[in-house]
Amino acid sequence: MKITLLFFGILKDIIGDTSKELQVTESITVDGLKTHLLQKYKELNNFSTFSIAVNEEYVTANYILNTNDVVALIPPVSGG
Amino acid sequence: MKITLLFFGILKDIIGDTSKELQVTESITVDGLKTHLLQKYKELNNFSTFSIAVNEEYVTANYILNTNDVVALIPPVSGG
Amino acid sequence: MQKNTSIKITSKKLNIQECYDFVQDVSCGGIALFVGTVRNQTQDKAVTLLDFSTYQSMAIKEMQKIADRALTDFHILKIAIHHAEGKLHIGDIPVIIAVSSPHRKAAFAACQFAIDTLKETVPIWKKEYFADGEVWVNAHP
Amino acid sequence: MQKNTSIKITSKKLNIQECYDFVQDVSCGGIALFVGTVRNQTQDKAVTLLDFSTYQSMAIKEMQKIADRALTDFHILKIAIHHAEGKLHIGDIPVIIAVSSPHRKAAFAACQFAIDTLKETVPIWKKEYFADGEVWVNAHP
Repeated sequence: MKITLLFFGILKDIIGDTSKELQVTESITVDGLKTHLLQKYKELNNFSTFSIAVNEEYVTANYILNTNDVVALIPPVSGG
Repeated sequence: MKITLLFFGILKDIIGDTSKELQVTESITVDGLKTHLLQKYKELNNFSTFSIAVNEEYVTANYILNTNDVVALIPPVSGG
Repeated sequence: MQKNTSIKITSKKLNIQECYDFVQDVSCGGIALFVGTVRNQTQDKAVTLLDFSTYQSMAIKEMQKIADRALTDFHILKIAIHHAEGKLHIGDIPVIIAVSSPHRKAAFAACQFAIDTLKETVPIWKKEYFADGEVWVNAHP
Repeated sequence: MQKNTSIKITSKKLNIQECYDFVQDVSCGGIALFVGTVRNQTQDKAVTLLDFSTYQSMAIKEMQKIADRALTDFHILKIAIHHAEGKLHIGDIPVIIAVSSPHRKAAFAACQFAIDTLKETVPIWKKEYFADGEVWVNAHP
């Protein structure tokens, strides 16, 4: 199924893009996606602390993704 | 010796004046002055909680007054 | 410490921007402000106006002591304490306290210390006016 | 609760008076404000400018959650949370939080809760620029 990845902050610089479309297996969890991304984007291995938001809400590791989900990789925030 | 009394807030309304000159005995304490004032101004007996400042500084009951001191009767404050 | 403190009692309108501009500094990361405002009621009674009277010379000294102690006891850069006197209407501003600091926790702590202490020690008195009379606030324990 | 909250992310200058005016109310006795400012240095290194980027749609949602929770958990009337995005210089204002309440302790507590939580949860990122380079703040634990 297709999902959209969004990259912010330092991850945008590391990946060199603000978003990408990605094909993933049905019923993949957020944890499964993280493992997949760390294989696909080796540069992320230097930077393993990021949170995941799906459709603009923070989710936990066992959250199951659906087709067309917008998945944002959220590095440590520094607003304020 | 001569001192100057200042009245503020509700005490100004009770006494009906903002200041008065007063003759008191040498070396009178603040506590002694309070006793004297409660006799002199009976209307203060309905209103015994006030602090005393001498020359713009709060003082305690055993503070000894000097001639020409400016003695302020300070009812409970309500600034802010 | 004088230049790091701004102390004022005035019968003109208090100005938030003026307090902010005084405390703002290139080395500060945050500014905490407290702005008092005149409420339309007190203990369920409608207030029409407030009249603040002060023992001005002593009040200035006590406000300065609060500011100096805030600078000594908290890790802050600058503090402004401005208080109004005379008649104020609903929504008007009796008091503004502004504090700048490299770190926000210190700014908040000093700002709270300053307003709490001001309400306890500074010789300023507030008379509340209602449709049917008036009362000196706090005068009767 | 929507009308008691003002949430904004903007590339224009933030305005303290606008936040104050939003939260001010005839039934409030005090307003606590926190104003973030850009410091001229971080860990002894001179900062030339900051660049704030946001996941704007989600950041607005997270700021709204903070405002709604402040209204639920503290005895306050209104809250404004405004954040800047884009390039800011020394002394500029990245964030303003304003809270009104009948009682000042609640206003301070809610204001501190809001800024503390914003710095933990809202997807906004700050890049610091120095004479000799740039760094994403907090990015490397």
